[in-house]
Amino acid sequence: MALTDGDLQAIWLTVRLAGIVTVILLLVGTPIAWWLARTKAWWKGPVGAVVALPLVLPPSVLGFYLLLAMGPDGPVGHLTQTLGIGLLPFTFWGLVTASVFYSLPFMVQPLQTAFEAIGDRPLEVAATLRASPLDAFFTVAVPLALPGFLTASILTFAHTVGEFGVVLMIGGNLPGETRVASVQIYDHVEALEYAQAHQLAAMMLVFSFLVLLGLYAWRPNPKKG
Amino acid sequence: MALTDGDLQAIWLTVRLAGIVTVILLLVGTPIAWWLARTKAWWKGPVGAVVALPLVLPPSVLGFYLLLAMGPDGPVGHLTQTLGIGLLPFTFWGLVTASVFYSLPFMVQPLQTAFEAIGDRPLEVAATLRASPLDAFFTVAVPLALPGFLTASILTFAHTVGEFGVVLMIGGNLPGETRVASVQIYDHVEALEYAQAHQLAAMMLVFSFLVLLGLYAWRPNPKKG
Amino acid sequence: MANIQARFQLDWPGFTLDIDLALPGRGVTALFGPSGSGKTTLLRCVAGLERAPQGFLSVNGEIWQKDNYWLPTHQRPLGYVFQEASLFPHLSVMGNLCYGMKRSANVQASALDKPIELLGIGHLLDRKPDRLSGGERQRVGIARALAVNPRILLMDEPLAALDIKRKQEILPYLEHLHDALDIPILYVSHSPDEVARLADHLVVLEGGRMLANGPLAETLARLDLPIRLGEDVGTVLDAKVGAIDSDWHLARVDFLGGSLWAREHGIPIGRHVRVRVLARDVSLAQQAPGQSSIQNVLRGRVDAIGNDGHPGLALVRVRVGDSMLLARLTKRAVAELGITLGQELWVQVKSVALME
Amino acid sequence: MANIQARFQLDWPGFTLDIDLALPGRGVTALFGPSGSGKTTLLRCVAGLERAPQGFLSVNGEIWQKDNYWLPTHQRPLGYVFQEASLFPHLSVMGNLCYGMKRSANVQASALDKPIELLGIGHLLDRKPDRLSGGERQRVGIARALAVNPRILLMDEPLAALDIKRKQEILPYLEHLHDALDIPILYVSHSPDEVARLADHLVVLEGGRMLANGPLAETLARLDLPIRLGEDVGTVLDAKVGAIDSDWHLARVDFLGGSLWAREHGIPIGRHVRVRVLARDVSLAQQAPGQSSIQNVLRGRVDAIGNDGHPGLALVRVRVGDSMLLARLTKRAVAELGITLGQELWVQVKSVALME
Amino acid sequence: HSEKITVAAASDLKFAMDEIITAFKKAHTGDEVDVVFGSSGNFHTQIQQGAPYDLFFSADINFPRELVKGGFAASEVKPYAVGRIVLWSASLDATKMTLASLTAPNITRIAIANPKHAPYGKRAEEALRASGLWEKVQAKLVYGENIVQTAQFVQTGNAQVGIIALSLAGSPELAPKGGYWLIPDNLHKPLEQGFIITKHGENNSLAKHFADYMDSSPARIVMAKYGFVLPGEVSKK
Ligand SMILES: Nc1ncnc2c1ncn2[C@@H]1O[C@H](COP(=O)(O)OP(=O)(O)OP(=O)(O)O)[C@@H](O)[C@H]1O
Ligand SMILES: Nc1ncnc2c1ncn2[C@@H]1O[C@H](COP(=O)(O)OP(=O)(O)OP(=O)(O)O)[C@@H](O)[C@H]1O
Ligand SMILES: [Mg+2]
Ligand SMILES: [Mg+2]
Repeated sequence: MALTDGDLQAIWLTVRLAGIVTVILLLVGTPIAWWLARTKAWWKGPVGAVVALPLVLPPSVLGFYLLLAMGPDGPVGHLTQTLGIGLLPFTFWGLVTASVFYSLPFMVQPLQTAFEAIGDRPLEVAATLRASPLDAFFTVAVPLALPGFLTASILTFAHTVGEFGVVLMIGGNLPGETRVASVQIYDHVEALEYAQAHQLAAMMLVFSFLVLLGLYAWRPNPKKG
Repeated sequence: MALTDGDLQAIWLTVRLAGIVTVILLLVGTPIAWWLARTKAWWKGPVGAVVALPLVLPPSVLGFYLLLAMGPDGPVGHLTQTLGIGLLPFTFWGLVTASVFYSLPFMVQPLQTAFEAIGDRPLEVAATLRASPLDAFFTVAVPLALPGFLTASILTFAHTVGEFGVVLMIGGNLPGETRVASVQIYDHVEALEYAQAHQLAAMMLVFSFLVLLGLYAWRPNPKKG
Repeated sequence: MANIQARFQLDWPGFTLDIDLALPGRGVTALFGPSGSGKTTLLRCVAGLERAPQGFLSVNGEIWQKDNYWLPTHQRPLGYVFQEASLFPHLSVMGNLCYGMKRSANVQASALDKPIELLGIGHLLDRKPDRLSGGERQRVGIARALAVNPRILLMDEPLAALDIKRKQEILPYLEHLHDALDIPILYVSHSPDEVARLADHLVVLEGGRMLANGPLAETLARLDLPIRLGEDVGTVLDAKVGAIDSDWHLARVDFLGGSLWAREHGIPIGRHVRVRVLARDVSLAQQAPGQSSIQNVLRGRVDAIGNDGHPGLALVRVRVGDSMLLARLTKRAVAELGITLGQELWVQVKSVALME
Repeated sequence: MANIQARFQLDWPGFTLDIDLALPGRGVTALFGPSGSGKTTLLRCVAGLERAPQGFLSVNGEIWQKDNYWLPTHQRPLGYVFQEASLFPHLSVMGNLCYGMKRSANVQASALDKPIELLGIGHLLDRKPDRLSGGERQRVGIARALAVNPRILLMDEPLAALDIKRKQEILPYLEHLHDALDIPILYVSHSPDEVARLADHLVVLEGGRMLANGPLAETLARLDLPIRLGEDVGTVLDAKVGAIDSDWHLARVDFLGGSLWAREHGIPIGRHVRVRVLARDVSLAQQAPGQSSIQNVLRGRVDAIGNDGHPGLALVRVRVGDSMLLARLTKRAVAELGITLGQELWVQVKSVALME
Repeated sequence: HSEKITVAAASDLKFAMDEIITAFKKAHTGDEVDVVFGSSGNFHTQIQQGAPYDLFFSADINFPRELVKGGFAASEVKPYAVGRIVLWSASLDATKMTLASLTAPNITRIAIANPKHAPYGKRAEEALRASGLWEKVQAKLVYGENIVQTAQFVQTGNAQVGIIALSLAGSPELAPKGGYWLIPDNLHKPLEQGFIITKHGENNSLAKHFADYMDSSPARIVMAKYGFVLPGEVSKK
């Protein structure tokens, strides 16, 4: 199987994008999910619903709105320009931003469920053992929710790998910068280069299969031992 | 807000599609998730990985492969023709089939995690109370995994609503038959009919927000009472 | 033959169960043994929750496990009270109670009335388990297991979290149950009191093996095992209610060898009862005792003298007629009284417990 | 003042907690009461796991709750043994034990050695909790709570799932602990034995309210409460080891009013001890008893006569010197002996338990 | 009796086709004409798999040619227009620009359609190469999935200029938003567009009528109005 340089570049970009998005979402989504799982505030409902909303818009339409928002006249664009970051569209970090936004529900929803399943008792026990809430969160809630983290990360990672509607819109298909593998495959198909599309797709599938298989083999059950 | 007939038709089609897909996936995904959560077979890992695979392909590429498979020369196409169903592409049921395939991981993954979190004890108790495994599944495992079912259904439903790459490819954008709201919005945006796109998108968002809000408000905690 | 045959071998890292047991097919068998000795594991094997390869189990003629045959748990007509109450968290108390009942043959809804009343859970029926106290959960767990009309009851420390008063209400019910239903009960307990009161048969486990297995009275009178019962070592006599003194609320029970006065519980004259005599309640004297608050005085002959758990203490077995009593004395008393095998003595029994 | 002040009110559907308590700032306070009486809830309020609005709590001078002030649980220097062991399922036994220890000031790793040995969990350190037996889990829970160097210990039926032998190993350790550490222990137990043995102070709860609250000896001698202790009603005497008979492994303990012989436990002469005398072990006689295996005979005066749980039984309180003993007799014996208030009698004590 | 056709048309035909169909329907009351816009490549794949389109208007004449070769067509390929590309901007005055202006430093992003598969993108690349600008501006290029997305990059201001279809730049939606400069057609190969009647439309007389109507003067006027050069005509400079 001979992949072109472009293919390899695209794969590398994809792995980097999905990895970074997953890490960022772990950081961003976890507190949101934790809050949703434990709060009794009335606005828990609205917040939970808003988090899931990006899902219902078609990706390229969402991409269009993000393009508007992040463009020179959009609010995000104003912000990034004021901060001296410049404009995000057509950059790798623009892709990251858009994907984070778009994949948020895939991280938050499974985590929320996992956190809810823990119940109060382990955290109470931790408190009687001198663990501050933050400490207990990291040493008790997170390990107990590990299968939830795995599910959330798989969904987020895979979804970011596969997504291309938003990516095309925000990324502008720049080789080495925003042309990720999904876009590359799409381009191959559009250009009727089926052999190359098949090859790259097969390669992605095999690679993803191995990664997923590894995750499954290792799939933790924190309660068994 | 004045939606065109086409918009209304598209919305109705979307709700129908997402609803049917969610129901089918509840039926199909639940046993898979249950099996994955409880089996100790070595091929649990490979199966689990395969279930998650559709995620990593870009939707329109996946759609392309599905189109080939379900077309007159594809294996699925051969099958459906032999069964006298005819060909699936460019029909509503073709859309359903493709979406089921594509959204499978969103159903299976959260369910698997939820089932795993139940542990053995409740099922052991059920067995000592004369419940057959099937009975225990419905009367113990399912109620205890209810938050997982909710998460899975939300992700599946919303994802089916938002998806259009696969839908466009398999469905062919036929009004009243396969032109769902996501495609309709996409068309509006492509036609630079922004006002209409905004309107339909806003409408979808509001509608989805209300549905999600309702789900959240009702969000069950089977263990509290 | 109506009995229970069980043969299980399990090998876990750090623990091996190796049991070959024959138990009577009715009555209460107490499983006694230190923490980690395999009591729960044994019950789980019987229930089919743990699968001991090549094990064998037959219950009153029905084979539940043999070679590769394996009757799944839900087809075994048993009731199981788990060590931790293990209520269904998604069901109310009532939902928990009805769960097994609805799935059992020949059970009317009214079958719940008695357990609910007796276990004092009537006011909790609508609650979810997370709003119950520890003891309340345990009581619901007991009622739930009783409601399935089981043909064998497996109870893993069912009364551990309950207060004495409640225990004293439940114990007679369990006693009654086993008389009325005529089913075997395997009963794990750390309480010698409960064991002595309920059990007909005693199995002592340690480290996954059987130390002793036999009828209660016989096993309790064995001098080589007493330490395990601690303060509550004693014997059980089979007796009959001979007279009732209703003024003083006392009942005279007659056994092979004499009579004793015990607190009366409304048991009619002529009824067979069991009388539990703790070694600590028995004292021995050379001369006939003078008037004292100890009203039960018997004549007996020293049958055996053994050590008790403490080096200062001795257990003396005294034969009274055909029955055996144990007395716990200090060794100094044994010496001062010059107690020797075969000697005739006065036996004073301060208090006896009467069980139906 | 070094003590515990607690005032909690909670209103739940079906249950109201209404407690206003002052407890000594050291020693063991037993919480006693039927299932569902609010014992666990009270402990949870003290630990800060349940928030009683407008409650008040001060522990040895430090205020933990007052008006709107609220010290979070993790800042309260307490050790908590939960009613269900509640081990962290994701950590090994060792991980569970170390969890609190690592987060506590002034604790060396060696602090675990003693509890691990005593609780017999040394061979389990690498196991995950799902592979432990019920009693093993409970023991790990106890060790875990002890390892945090607490300034107050809250123990919710810590020994309920343990066998007698194990209990008898752990109890002296807990006794020692409370002597050595000088911290208050709130101890929920259904076992009068444990209560009598460990407690200095007794709180009796029922339906969320306090029925009694006072020093152990005093509260145990109250004739209006005895039924709650069932068979194990008795009194506790403060005494001193006066002599040791090492041939017979007996110790003479002297108290205000006389001496008693008890089994010896290696407690040196001159040491203060507590002596528990159960009402069931005490008999009364008009004439000086002849030679019998009962070696403890005292002279006392009838102080009060009350009812016991059973209509055929009476509790007689006898003053021996400055101390009180309870004797359980049948009412018939009371009548036959003609026991009246103020009467002088011989008091025979068959056995006493000595506690350090 | 009434008939129904479904027309699959390349996105760049959106405005012209809507108007043509409206006119066509007036002449054929009672008949139904559905139109689906999308990517020519997708339609090409879908028709091979039996999509129920009766006519296929491609932005790139190669797609219908291949379909004819593969036996998926019921007619010859009929060229219906030649597309033109323009330099378009929403933020600058593109009417005063030429391709050479693209090197100006204030232009940091130039949007073109993906030359790999979008016909307008290919022509844009050719034009840039022919002007010797390709190497100089390549670093500034961003690629739209299709010509509409390319226009959107410009419209939202994320790219200062773009090379898009004349038909789009002159559309009622975009015309008010900015000006354009027509790129001379000698800089690139002609962007030939053609349509076919598919096998699906073989026996549909309405499809034939519609195909014929495309040659009628009302249709040609509309096409010309939207900036398409018609077959057989010379482009206005
Ligand atoms: N979350 C709750 N909501 C409402 N009622 C509750 C809740 N938790 C406990 N209760 C009730 O409060 C009462 C006291 O419970 P608590 O757990 O304090 O009892 P307890 O004295 O510890 O009993 P046990 O000996 O059975 O453990 C019980 O009647 C119980 O049903
Ligand atoms: N899943 C398991 N894997 C390995 N060892 C186990 C497992 N479950 C229990 N054990 C061990 O088997 C032994 C017997 O456990 P079991 O639960 O039968 O004890 P038990 O007699 O019921 O004790 P307790 O009175 O404490 O409940 C214990 O030493 C325990 O550590
Ligand atoms: Mg056990
Ligand atoms: Mg409690």
